[in-house]
Amino acid sequence: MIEFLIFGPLLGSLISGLMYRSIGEDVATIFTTSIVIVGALVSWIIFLDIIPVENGTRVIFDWITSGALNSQWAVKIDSLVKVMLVVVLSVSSLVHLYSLGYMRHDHNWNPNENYKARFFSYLSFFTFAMLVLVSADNLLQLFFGWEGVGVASYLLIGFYFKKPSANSAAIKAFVVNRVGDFGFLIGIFLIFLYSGSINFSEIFSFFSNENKIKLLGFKVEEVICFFLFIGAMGKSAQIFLHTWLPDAMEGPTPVSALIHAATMVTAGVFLTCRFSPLFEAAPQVANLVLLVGVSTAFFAATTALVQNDIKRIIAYSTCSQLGYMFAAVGAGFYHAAMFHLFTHAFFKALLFLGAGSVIHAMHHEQDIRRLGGLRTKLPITCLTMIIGTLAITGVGIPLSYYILGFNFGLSGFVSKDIIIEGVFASKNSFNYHAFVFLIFSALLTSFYSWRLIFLTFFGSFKGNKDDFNHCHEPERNMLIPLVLLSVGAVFFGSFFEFDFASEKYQIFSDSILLSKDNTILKDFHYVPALVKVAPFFAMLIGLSTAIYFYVINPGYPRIIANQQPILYNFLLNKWYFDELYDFIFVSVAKRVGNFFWKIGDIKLINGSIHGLGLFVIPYFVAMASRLQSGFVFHYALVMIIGLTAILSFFVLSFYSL
Amino acid sequence: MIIPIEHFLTVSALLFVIGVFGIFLNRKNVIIILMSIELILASVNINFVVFSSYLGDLVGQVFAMFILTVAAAEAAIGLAILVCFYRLRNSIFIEDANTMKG
Amino acid sequence: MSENFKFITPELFLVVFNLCFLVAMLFVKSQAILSNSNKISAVALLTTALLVYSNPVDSDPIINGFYTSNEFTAFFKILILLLSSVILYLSDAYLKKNNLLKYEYPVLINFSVFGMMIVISSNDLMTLYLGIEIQSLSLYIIAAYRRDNLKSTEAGLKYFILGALSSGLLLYGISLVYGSTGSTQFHIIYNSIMYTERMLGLQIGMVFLLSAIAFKFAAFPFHMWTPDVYDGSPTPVTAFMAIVPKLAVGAMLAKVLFDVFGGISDKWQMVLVFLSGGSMIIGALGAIAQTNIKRLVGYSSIGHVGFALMGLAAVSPEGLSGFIIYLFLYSIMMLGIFAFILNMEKEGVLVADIYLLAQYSENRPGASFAFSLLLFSLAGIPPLAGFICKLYVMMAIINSGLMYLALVGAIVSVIGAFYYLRIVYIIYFSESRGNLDAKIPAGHLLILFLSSAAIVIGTYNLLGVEPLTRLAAESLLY
Amino acid sequence: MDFILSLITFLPLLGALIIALFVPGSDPDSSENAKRVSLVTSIIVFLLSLVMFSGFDKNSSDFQFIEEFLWLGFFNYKLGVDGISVVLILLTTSMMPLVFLSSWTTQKRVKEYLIAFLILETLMVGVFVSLDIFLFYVFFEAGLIPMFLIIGIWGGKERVFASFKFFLYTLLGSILMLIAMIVIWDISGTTDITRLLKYEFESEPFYILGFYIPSGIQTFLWLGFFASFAVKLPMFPVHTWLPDAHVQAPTSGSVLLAAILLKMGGYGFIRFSIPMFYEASLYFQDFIFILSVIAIIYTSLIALVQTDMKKLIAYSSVAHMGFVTIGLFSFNQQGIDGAIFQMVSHGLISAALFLVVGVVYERTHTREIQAFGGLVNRMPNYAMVFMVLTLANVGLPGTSGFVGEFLSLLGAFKVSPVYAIFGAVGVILSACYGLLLYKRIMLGELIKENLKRIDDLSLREKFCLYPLVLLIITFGIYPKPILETYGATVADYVLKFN
Amino acid sequence: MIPLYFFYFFSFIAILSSFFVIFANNPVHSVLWLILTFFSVAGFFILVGAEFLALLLMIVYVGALAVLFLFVVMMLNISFAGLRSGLAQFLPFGILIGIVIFAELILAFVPWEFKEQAINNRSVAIDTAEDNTVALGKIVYTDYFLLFQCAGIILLIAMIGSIVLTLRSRPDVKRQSITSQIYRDPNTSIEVKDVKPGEGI
Repeated sequence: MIEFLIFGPLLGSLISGLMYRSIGEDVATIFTTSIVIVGALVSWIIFLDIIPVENGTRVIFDWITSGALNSQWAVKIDSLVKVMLVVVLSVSSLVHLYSLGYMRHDHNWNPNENYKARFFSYLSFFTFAMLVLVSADNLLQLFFGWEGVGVASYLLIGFYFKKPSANSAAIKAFVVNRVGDFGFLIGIFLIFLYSGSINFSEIFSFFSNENKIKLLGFKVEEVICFFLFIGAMGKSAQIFLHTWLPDAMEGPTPVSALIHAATMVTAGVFLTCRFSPLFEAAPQVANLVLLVGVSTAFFAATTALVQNDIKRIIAYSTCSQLGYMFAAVGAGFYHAAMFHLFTHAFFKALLFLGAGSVIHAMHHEQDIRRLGGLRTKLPITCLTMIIGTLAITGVGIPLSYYILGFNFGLSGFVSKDIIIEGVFASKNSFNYHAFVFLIFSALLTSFYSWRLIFLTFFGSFKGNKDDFNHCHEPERNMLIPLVLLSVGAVFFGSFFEFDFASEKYQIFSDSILLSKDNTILKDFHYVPALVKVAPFFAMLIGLSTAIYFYVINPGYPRIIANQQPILYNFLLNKWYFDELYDFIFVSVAKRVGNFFWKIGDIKLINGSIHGLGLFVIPYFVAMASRLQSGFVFHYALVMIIGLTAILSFFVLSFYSL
Repeated sequence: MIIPIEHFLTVSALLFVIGVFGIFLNRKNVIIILMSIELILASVNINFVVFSSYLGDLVGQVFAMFILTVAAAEAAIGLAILVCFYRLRNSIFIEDANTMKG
Repeated sequence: MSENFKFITPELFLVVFNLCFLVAMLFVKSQAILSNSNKISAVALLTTALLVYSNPVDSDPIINGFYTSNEFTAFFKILILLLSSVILYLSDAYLKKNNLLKYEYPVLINFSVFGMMIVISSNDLMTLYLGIEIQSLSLYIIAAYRRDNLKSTEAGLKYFILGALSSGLLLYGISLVYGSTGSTQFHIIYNSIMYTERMLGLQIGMVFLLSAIAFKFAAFPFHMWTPDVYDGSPTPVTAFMAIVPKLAVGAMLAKVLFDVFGGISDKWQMVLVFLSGGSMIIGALGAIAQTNIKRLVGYSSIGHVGFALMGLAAVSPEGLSGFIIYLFLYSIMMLGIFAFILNMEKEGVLVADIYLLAQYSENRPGASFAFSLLLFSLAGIPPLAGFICKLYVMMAIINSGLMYLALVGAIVSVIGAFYYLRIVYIIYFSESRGNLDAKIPAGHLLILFLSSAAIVIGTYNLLGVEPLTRLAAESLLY
Repeated sequence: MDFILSLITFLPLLGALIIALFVPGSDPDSSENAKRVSLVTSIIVFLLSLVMFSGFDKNSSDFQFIEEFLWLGFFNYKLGVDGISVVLILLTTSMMPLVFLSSWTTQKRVKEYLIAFLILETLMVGVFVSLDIFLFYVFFEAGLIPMFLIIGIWGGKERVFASFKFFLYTLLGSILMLIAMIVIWDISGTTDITRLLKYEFESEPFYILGFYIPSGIQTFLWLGFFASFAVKLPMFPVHTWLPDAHVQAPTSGSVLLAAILLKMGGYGFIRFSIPMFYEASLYFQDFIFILSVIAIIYTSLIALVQTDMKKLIAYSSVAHMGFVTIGLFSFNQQGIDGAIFQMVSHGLISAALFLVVGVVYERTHTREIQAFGGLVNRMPNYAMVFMVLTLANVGLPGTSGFVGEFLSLLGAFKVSPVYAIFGAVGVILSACYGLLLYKRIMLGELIKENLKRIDDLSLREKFCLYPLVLLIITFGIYPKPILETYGATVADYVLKFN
Repeated sequence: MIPLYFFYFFSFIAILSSFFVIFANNPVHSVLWLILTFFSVAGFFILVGAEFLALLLMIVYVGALAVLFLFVVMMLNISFAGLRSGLAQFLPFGILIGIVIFAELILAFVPWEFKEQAINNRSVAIDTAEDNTVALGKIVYTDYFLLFQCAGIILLIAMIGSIVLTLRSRPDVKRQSITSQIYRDPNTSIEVKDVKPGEGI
């Protein structure tokens, strides 16, 4: 059954991708969709323990075996996997469903072109790769999934291959991810080097014993985790390796919902959680993770403030939320990270799909400055998106834990708050600074999320009136996912909090191993009340500012932007990361490549060899030619010189003896 | 044997060197070169005869005799080729024999 | 005395035939016989070869110690006779076309061959000298044989002058050797060399002697005549000079080194290293500049001489046997090469410019292929026989510890490969067309194909020549 | 079964003879016949090699199917295979039918062309089966002739220069190897590889002319072999013949060059340099690592800026062969396993890539990347194949490219993490140039007029490409058949090193 | 002491004249200097008791060879006025080489002593009682028969060579053909014509 869960999407992908000509596009798409939907249902059944599935590993067949290295294709089942299965398959099935409508008519393609089956094939392939990733029981298989989702993401970002921007974005996504993978790969090497295995159970049992191995002056776990974290940073678009994520919005919107919001980008978080035993033993890297997480959360939130593309805003929001998850990991609160991953998947997918609806309705108009007032035309979309926004900004009843015994609020409220509390409660040296930044980021989150809603659905429409008049709610199978996701966004937080983050009942005891002195599961409950309410107030401040800026006084943002041009441009240009990288890497690589080619290969190597071939040897050839002057007395002279040389050799050696 | 053998050998060596000079130092005509060769042969003959005489072995003299024979034949052929060359080139200058080089 | 004559019946037969032929031809007016004089002589040479083959061998010197007749000499004599007869046959067409078909030509060739036989068999420096002179004088004449052609006479002149100089050196060397050892007979010198080893006179005499032989062998730095003479001489003569005397002189060199100066091999080894290395280098460098195929072959032969000398420089039975194998295969390859060159014609005129071979493979794929095979073999590309003989000498030289010479040979053979490849390139890849239009006579084609087949088959067993060379080497060494 | 190796080796030669002697004329019909003959021959050879493979005992590290005949005395005709050579033989024989299939459209001097390829097959197989160093050399070097002609006669515009460069470069390298071989023979008195593998060459350090020779005579021998294999492989800085040769060679020539000929270098390292001169290899390990790392990064960067498709792939080949050397010289199971796997996989991938280039070259007669764009619109099958190959070239897990790269880097990492880390940078760079190439050729709108009517893969081309794609993916997911074939052999080597 | 003076005399003349052979501007003079050189060399031969060879040198060299040279010089009809003279551009280098060779030869020659073995190796010892010519004659036709024949062949080759290279049969030159004169008969040489009156032939 588990195997079906994983290989079903692959089957769907292959059938859809290779056979759509014979079975027809519609059949292919519906087939893949139904496979994934079935998978999603099964995953829920497993997750909710309706049919108990035993933890363990099911080996399918051998993969790479070489000496001590031994890896298999296998399916590992534990709580982490179950959670991820649910996340992946649920979102994936909904996105499949949604795409059936969204991709039906796409102005990027000519009427006679087949693209739908290909799209579904990619989507299913992505699902497969993601499932392989999460269900891996060894690093190599995880890496396969890791790269597999990268490829799927590449294919899907570049799905509109006629658009140069989409192609560039796809390559960027792949290459930046590869930078992360590079770190991951080295992490794998290190792990194999020290533990002699790449299977999780053996790795963990090796590192569970105290070892005194030092590497570069650090504990070996620190170094390993550092490299693993680089991998995670790439996949999860953390600061410095985040630049691909906003660009990835070139892909079709359902893709953004599935890959760049709910699943793939959280693979990094999953990885760190999976390697919690090692991270627990690497406090310095944990600090780094916290630092990076918080920075990303803050950086992405600031950037999202001024973006105008509806999808980019959500993308930066994703980036920021991923920062929260890493902050939790850094704080040693893996459960919270997983929890936020879980909830975030639903509300962020919701937001993206909602945005997709808008875009679909507005004929691919994505600039929120040219939208507005759509709540009348798209009521359901508007409603669900507001629900999503409420969830992400963290609307709930503060301090309800004390009253109800659990946090009552929308899913984001619950998961984000426990992260913030966890960070505050952690034994980390700069937990207070992190806390402040996270609170501030929550404020910004609230502001930009509402800005999006206000500019899109409220006020007056600022674009082409015709478009506005013609726009209407999308078809039913696009709305169903929205509604279902809204349900998740509203309820899952409160509903699953115990499963994820309570000390007693949490399900991760089999997969997330905390060190003995990590008591965060207990500690986060005992933070000051002020800390607990702070996010809520930050949310309120953000909301009210947004209302002031975009509802009450819509001209005000422009004024501020004009007052602070440097800051505005800095944010608008995303802190100039792209320009910086362009300057440091892209142009330099090209220049260096050209240098190596033109100077190194052609001038130096070929030059020296050709120099030998075309100048040095010909020089001697010319000399030999000149010697052959045609004059017989020269010939005689040469003969006599040769004779004299030999004679002299003999005479000298005769007398030297 | 009142004359030390070294004397003869020295003269022969000198004749030999002069003969060699005649081949590669002068840039006049081919006939001189042919004569230089005769000089070299003469020096060789001195060597043979002197060695023969001082060793008390007749073989050297026989050899010298054959050398004289061959030298005559050689000179005849050399001159014949020279005549051919002269007929075509109308010159016997050694520098004119350089249509082939390189 | 008289029983000794049985050892020289082949030589006697050849010279008597030659004299009779000469006299007979004076009176024969029949055009048919005249135009077949080459073929008649070729048959005589073959008969001589047969006689050599059936002739007894003796390990001791004969005819008052002037002469030897053993496996070594028999091997080389037969080879020389066979090759000369083939070359005589090959010459026919060229001579006919250039109005040179006179009976003197085969007579001179035969005398030259006779000289070579004497050279090979000589056991006395006097015999050696006379043999060399018989051979060389004939060669001087046939080099200038095309007397209405400036290049030919010039070639004859140059060859003659330098050849005479080298004879002078040879004689001077012989005189010193004679003076120091008191004898001109090989076995006597060999036996007494240990007593006279410390004489500078002997060593200088040896150097002179070797220099002169190196001249005949066209080894650096006594090679200067080679390109010019090869270029100028009538092409059949070039073919003859490039193949047959190389064998005779090679045999003589081996004989002089091992039979005369065998006791002081440590002395002459350095000379040979010098000659060998220099020849390989100059052969490769010189050939690159050439576009005239005859000059190119001249330089190439210098290079090959260098490689062959490597075998002698090894001073070992393997080296000697490698030397013999090298010479053998070299002559086989060169035969094919000349069978081809002799048919490089454009509008009835023999040409030598290699660029005229452009796209020759389109016209005559078979001949082009065979020729290219020969070129690859000359370049020493495996698995062709040319590689195997190079391998032989390299193995011998490395076995003797002269690694650096092998290295020189290796690098030089890469440079050398270039000019062989260039011809292949012209034949096969060149854009333009050279329009060589000769029809290759069937006999020539046969020889070309046999030669290239030989180098392919030779990779299997070296045409069965290896045991023979071993035998020959042994008869020389012990 | 007794002579199966000889049969596999020389059957193509027989095919060549048949074409030369029994397929007369040069009209289209007879060249069609010649093509059939060569295709059938190569398929029979492939089947024979499969038969051989099925009889091969994977658990033994000994040489198998040994044949020995006295040849010239000082070296003999001795054939045999172990796990490493079996794999490469299979690679060779399986590649040949595809080569003939892919060159079906050749018009120029068809018969000679086919003969050249058949002879080349004999020589290539010969390299992998010979168990005598001189025999090896004969096959190794003789391969130059057909390849020289293939590039020179059927090549592109600057074929002459390229063919000469190829020939002379390789010749110079291998002639030094020849000298080293002679010295080996001189020292050990045998040319038999099986005995040489057991022979211990002197490795006492000594001084010569004031230079310290760290591992004695082994140093020189190693360098002699290195000269040859480094050129053949090719390694930095003697790689520059490869781009030229590849660009100028006809498609099938490039395919063989990339798929098989380059592998001879790697094969040589594992067959000679490493087991016979282990001490010297150990001493030169860092040197090799440095060169490999330079090759990986340097040539990847160069590949990034290429404007000619074939040149780009050629440079990427150099980079990928860097992984081979880095793996081989790690002297552990993973490294060597990975290196050999990388050889096989690179053989498949680069061959397929050159075929892919050939497909569009045949249609447009240009290889300039600039001249293409948006082909995906007209050529969906082609695009798919190209995509898979690009990803395989990039080293994506699930394709064979990954297994090799991963294992060799892992092996190297065990020995020297720093070099392995630098080597792993190649993983990033290969993604850059691979995907950029794909983008520039395949993606975007189809705007170039001359491409508007371009056709997708024909049936013949599908027959060439699909098996390769299938193999690449199969071995990526299930590499065991290859890994276990030579696993025992490599394990034996590794055991000896320790 | 007399022979020694003679030796110095001859050697002085030999070296001087051989020097002039090379450096005389006129080839005819060179030939004459060459003859003088040969004379002195013949003198040497007599000094060491090789009378036959001395005579031979006179007869063969002076009588035949030198005359041949002169003959050719004359025949070629070279204008001596226009003779270019001049030495090679690397005269000093050439002289250096010559000096080196000479020095090395002298090093080998001085002092020259025969080893015991060399004396023992003699194959035909000189009997001082016997006349030099007789002694030579005795062995040349017996022991050295083979070589003697070879020498003869060399001369034959020289003869053939000279003829091949220089003999020209010019068809345009009138020359006497005795056989054709003898075999001349009326049938072929006389043509009877019927001359009609008044017409002429």
